Amino acid sequence: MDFLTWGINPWRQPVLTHISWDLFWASLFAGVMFLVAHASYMILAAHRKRSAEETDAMEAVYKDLPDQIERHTFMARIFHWVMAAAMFVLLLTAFLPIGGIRFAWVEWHWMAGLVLAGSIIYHLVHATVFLDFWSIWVGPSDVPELRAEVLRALGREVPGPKPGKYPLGNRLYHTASVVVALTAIVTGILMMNRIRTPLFSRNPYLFSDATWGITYLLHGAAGVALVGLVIAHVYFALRPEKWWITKGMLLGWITRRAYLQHHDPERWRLRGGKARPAAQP
Amino acid sequence: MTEDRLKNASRRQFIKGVIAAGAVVSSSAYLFRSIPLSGQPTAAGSVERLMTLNVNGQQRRVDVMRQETLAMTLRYKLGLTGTKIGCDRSECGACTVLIDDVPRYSCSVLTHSVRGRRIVTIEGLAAGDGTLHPVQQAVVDEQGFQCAFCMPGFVMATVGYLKSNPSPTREELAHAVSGNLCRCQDYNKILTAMMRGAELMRRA
Amino acid sequence: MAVIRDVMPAFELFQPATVDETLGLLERYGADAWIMAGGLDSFDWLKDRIKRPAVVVDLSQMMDLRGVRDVGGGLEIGALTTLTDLVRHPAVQQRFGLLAQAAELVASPQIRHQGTIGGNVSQDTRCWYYRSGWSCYRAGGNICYADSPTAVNREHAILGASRCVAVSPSDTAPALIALGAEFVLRSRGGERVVAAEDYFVGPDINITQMTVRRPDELLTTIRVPDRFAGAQFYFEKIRDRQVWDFPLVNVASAMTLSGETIQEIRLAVGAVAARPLRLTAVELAVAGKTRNEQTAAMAGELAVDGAVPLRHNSYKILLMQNLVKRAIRGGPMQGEGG
Amino acid sequence: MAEHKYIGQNYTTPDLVAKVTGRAKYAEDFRAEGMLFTKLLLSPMPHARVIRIDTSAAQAMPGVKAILTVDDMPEPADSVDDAGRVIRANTRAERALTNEPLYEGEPILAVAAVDEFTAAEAIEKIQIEFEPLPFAVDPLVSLRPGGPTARTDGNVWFRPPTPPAQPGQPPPPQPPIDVKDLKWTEEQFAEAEAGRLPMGEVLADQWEYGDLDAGFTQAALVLDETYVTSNTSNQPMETRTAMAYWQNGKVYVHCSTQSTVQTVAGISRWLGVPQTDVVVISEYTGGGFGSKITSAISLVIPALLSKKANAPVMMRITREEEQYIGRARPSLHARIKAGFSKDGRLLALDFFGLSESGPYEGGNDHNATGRIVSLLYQPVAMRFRGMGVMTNTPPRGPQRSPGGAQGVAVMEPVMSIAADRLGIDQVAIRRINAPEGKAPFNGPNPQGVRPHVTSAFVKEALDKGKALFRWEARKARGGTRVGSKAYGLGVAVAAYSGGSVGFDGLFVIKPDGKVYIQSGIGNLGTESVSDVHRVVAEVLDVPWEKCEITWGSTSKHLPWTCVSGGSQTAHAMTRAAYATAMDARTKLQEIAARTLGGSPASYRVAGERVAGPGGSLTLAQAAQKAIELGGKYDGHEAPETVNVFTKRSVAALAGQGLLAVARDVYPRDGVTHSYTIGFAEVEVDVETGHYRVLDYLAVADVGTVLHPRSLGGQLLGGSLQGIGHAMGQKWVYDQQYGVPLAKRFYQTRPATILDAPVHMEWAAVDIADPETPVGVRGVGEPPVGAGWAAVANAVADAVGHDVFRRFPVTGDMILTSLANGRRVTDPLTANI
Repeated sequence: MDFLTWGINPWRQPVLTHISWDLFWASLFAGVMFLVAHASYMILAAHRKRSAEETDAMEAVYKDLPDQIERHTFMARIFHWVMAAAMFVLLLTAFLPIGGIRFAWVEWHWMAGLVLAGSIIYHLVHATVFLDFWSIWVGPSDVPELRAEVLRALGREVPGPKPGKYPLGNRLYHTASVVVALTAIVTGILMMNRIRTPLFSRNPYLFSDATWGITYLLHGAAGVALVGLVIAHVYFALRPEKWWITKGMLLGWITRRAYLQHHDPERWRLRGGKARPAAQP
Repeated sequence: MTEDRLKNASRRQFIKGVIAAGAVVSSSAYLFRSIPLSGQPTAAGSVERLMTLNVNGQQRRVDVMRQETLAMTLRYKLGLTGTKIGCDRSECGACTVLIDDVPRYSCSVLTHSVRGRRIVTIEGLAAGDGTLHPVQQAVVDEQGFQCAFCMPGFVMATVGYLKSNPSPTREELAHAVSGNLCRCQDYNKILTAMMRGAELMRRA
Repeated sequence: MAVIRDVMPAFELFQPATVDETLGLLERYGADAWIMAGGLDSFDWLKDRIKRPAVVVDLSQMMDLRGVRDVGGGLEIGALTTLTDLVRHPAVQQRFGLLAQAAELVASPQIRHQGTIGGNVSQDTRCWYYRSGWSCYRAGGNICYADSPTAVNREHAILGASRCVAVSPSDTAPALIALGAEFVLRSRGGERVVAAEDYFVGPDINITQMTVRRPDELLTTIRVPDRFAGAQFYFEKIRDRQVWDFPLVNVASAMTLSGETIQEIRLAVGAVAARPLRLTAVELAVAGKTRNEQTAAMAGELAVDGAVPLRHNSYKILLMQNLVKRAIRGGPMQGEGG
Repeated sequence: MAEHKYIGQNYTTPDLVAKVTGRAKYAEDFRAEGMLFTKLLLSPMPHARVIRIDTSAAQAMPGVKAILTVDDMPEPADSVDDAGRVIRANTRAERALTNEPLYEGEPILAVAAVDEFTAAEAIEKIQIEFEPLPFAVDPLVSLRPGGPTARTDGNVWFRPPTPPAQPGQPPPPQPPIDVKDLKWTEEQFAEAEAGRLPMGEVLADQWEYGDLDAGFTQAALVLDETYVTSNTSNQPMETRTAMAYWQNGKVYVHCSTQSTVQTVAGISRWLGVPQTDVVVISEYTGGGFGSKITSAISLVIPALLSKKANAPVMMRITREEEQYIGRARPSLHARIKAGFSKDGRLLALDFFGLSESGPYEGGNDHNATGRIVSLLYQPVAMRFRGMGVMTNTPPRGPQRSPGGAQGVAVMEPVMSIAADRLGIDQVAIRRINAPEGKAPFNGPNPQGVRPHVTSAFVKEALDKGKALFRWEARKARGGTRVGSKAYGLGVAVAAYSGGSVGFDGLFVIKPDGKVYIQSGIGNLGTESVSDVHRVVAEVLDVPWEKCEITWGSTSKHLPWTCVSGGSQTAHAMTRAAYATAMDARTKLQEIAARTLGGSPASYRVAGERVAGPGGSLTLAQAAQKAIELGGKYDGHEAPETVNVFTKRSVAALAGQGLLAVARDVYPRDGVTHSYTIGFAEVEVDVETGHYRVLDYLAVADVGTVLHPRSLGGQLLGGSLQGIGHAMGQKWVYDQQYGVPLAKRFYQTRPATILDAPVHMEWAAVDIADPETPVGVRGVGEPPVGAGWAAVANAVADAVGHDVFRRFPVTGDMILTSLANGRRVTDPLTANI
């Protein structure tokens, strides 16, 4: 399998045109294989949840908390779903033609790309100004959680540490998405110089052949990676044990029990909620 | 490379083909003397390299590569250099010959596609005793053409056309030979000569 | 990489005698097989050594797709019928003069003696950037050299461009669209029939192909219905040189009149987009109208609605507008004034 | 010579039957035992340096015999002119192959193999790496501050001044030509925005006469116009294919050349072998139009490969390769400031012209432009400034009326505008300014004297054409419109040099009574190869059927002959033929007098006899006598005056009969020029912009008519070549990559038979030039400008002068200009 597709420029020099579309099939395959593997594992292997007793105990401590705990503001949810819609349009318009389903995809693709870019800019501002910006990022402090999560996933009984507002998997996914989506968006906007849009006057000679080659490579690689990421994301969103998160993204709130069951109230402090009790249970 | 991609290339049959071909490759086969590798296919519609061409009333045995054009075969394997190659791209008409009486660009005809067809080149127009064809005689009478590199093509196009329309107007004849380029741009004189050729043919 | 031209690379050659043999070869070799009919487009690609098919399927020995059959007032044209045979066929001349006119304006006499109707409608674009063998969109790359700030694109598209701005070079295609023709495509799997205008595909949908023909398919027959037999026809082709040249713009129309009222019309233009365009909006707008200068002017304006000129081809908008006007009017502006 | 039997009569040229039966052999039609074939590796970049070549894979292929690179090429060699002066070689001269390609398509190396297929495969196996260098495909871009230059060291050729001669020493040779990087200022370029050619510094090529300022002050009308013509390939039907082999130390070159004899010197210099070891075989040449005057340097490739591979080598040049190496007419960017009196006299002309000269020497057409413009319109005062600017586009060379045609094309529209503005008839304004008699032209020489022509009968030609074209009657239709059709009428005058002097003639009257004429003229289709020898038949009164012409190979003992370029041949070689015929006549008379008694002067040569008081001898008898007499009579002695080349031929032919040999030493007052007037009527379709030429007439002032059919062919063929420049021919370059887009005929657009005028006629004033014994001048060049400008003027008459400032005038220009009410095309952009 070739990873790259080469062409020839007017000076008969080889130019990188894009990644090999074989990689799309590879990514699709990898995504689906992961999904199958994970699902099989979940079915076949025991999965460790926080014990009900533990949660019951916490319920007692945090009984002042409201029944519905706001997890995503309305605007944050709008962002998510707009972004999701844009992402689906982008991926479908990008890869269906490669898969042999031919339609006029280019306008849809770049317009969806602009929607995505716009939504992300909105999200950046919103998250910086209104949300707990750092709550979504991953850092060294997450190592214990990572260790615990892995062990739990392997069916081991592990006490603490529990996630803050966003579970670690969520946050890792976000980080990967940020890297990949920003790559796709930045390269995509550059690539709009190569086609006719109202945004730029078309100029395929804005960069050297090599720069364009890398741009196309990154865009393609990001797109292909997104195929896998989106498959994983959708898969987890639809899994029964994660359904409470998905519901949160739909409704904006989660139950107090879900909050206590899955999160460390210390790491996800609720604004306006009751202060932390004096003693840890 | 092409040969690597050939799914049905059979080396042994290829070797047989070359041996067969070698028997007839004459020293006149200049241009394509070293024969390229290519399989001897067995599928329906496959092509034998050794073929017989009917040129100027003669049956000529000749070994022809698959990608060879008629102009090349005529010029380099049959020694008929009266047919000129001016562009090799159907854009000048210097290579025009008659195939079953129809003027065609021999640079853009695969030799293998005219097996069994009647080919006439400029060398085949005059009678055996050297008497010029009326269209040739007309060129002599009118001093048509200058450098004359395009002449064989013009003459063949005219001869072919006159078979379907022996009494053309000057304008009709201009359209008939419009697939022939003359860079001396001597069209006016050429057309006069060709019109005279039509007249001589009618008289003959 | 060293580049060489004008000596064709080796290929395997098949000369099937029947459609079935051909379809078998196409099924067997798929996209590796290159179909050669008249060869006039093919030889350029092969001699330029840009396209390097492993297998060439030469249709020169196939006799069953040659000739025009008169069927119930309409025509069945074998795809391998030469343009000359088409022009000279009495039924074409008498009832479908539009097609004869278009075919007669193709290239040069020798090319018409050899070029086939199937090849003429299926030929590749002549964009000189694409034909230079560079990796443009149409060649599977990701750039259009013909639409850049410095590109020379006098002959390129004003309509329907999407990344690629190449145009359809066919003269017979607009005529066949105007006549409401249907194209029969056959493969081992069976036969499908597409309307003439649907045989062609734009770069928005398929940027590397000019037609919807699949590699395993063969265009076998073009059916021309009797609907416009003997109707009012108009064909005009504008080109730089009066021989060999491809159209700058061409127009074809078939019209039925009742008195001076346009009853029904089909209208198509070529060389303004990657596919020959049927001007449905114009057809609808002029149907039922009186055929006069006013209708012609309206049609001309409507025809170029949405046209986007490139750096060097704004004249094509004027040319297309005027040719559509002429098609409605039935000819150039007459008489004094202007 | 009032009554002519042969001069001015049609006849069948001796090469015609071979041509029409396909027996005529052009360069590619020759075969040799063991002949190899060549393919070229061409540069993919407009300017680059080869940094690595690996031919090992190619060399390892069976059938590959030799590979040639520039390292195998001799250095450019100095040459010596007729006067014995050394001409120092240009060290940057073209050498057929290169490691620093200066245009896309320039040959880098060549492979000889057993067949073309193998050679082509071998080329593809060669690994080659290039380092791209800055390039320019637009001369003005190259002159902009900071603009790219075509050569690493500059963009204009520059000849350093020759150092003054030391007393008592021979004059030192001219220093070799050099290159300079010339840039104009931003301020100068400000004018370009308005579509006017900036007039920055030019090197060397300028002259001036008369009081220009006074002329402009007096003028009732001053025009300031910019016109740009396009680059056009010569595109002969036969490409510059060549086949070569070596035998006994001599190189035999079968090539395509316009001039048989003078091709030897070029090959000798290019290959570094003595002239006596070069044999040129060129029996038929498929056109050249200036691009094959002494064949083409590319022929050294098969010659050197043949040496390397020790086998004959054929290099078949493809049409695409011809487009690269086949030479082209340089475009002219011209700015013309012209002041006219109110009655139409051109009082002052300030002419500024840039030639786009390609990367090598040979595109400086502008000098001829200045010369021809000054001659045609006889401006009272004129300043000329011009310069060639290099670009990374294929090498330029002469193309039929080099510089002259461009000059006519840019000047004629100015004359038309002036006539319309001043309300003067188009024919009249040209008549008012026409050259007459010994008309002066060009700038003054170092002594302050302007040269003059031998004769000019332009007014007579204008009058004749006006009557034949029914100008007055047609005028009513000019500028009118009927429906979508606009009609226009145009006239244009054109001139070019029409003949050189000082060449040799040679023939032998053998004892069989026939005249065997040695012709060193190239057989390129003009028929001068035999036409000029009609003079021999005329002077000696020998039936033409008794004259046999030998031509086509320098092994056949030919006389020193002019090159066939610049319309020289018909003039130069009729003079030589006349001189030689006179030599034969004298010798016949002397032989008769010696044999039969009496004085030589009392014998007349006529009717295949030399007859006088003592009786008569047949030519056969005289020939036999000549052999008996020996010495000068049968060629055992040659006159001192003839060229060394001729002397060798005389020696080889000596003893076969009466040998006539002579050099043309006839006096000539003035420089010979010829003229053609073109008249055209066009019909423009204003709905499509398309136009066609309905009628065209060329009237020639070319002295005595030598061969009417041939003259007609030259006049109308040349005119149509010019009309092609008006209607469609051009180059197109991608500005980003500097590579050509228009390479095929359907893109470069030479005129087809259906682009030709519907009706074409020709006429000649047929007035003998007074400065040459036969009265004949050349005809090849002037029709080009006449056809070109007559059609352009007719288009302007139909749709307005403002429609175009750039050639060719295509339908899209007309359509957009008419729709916008103003010109839309930018005149100054080159090659698009």
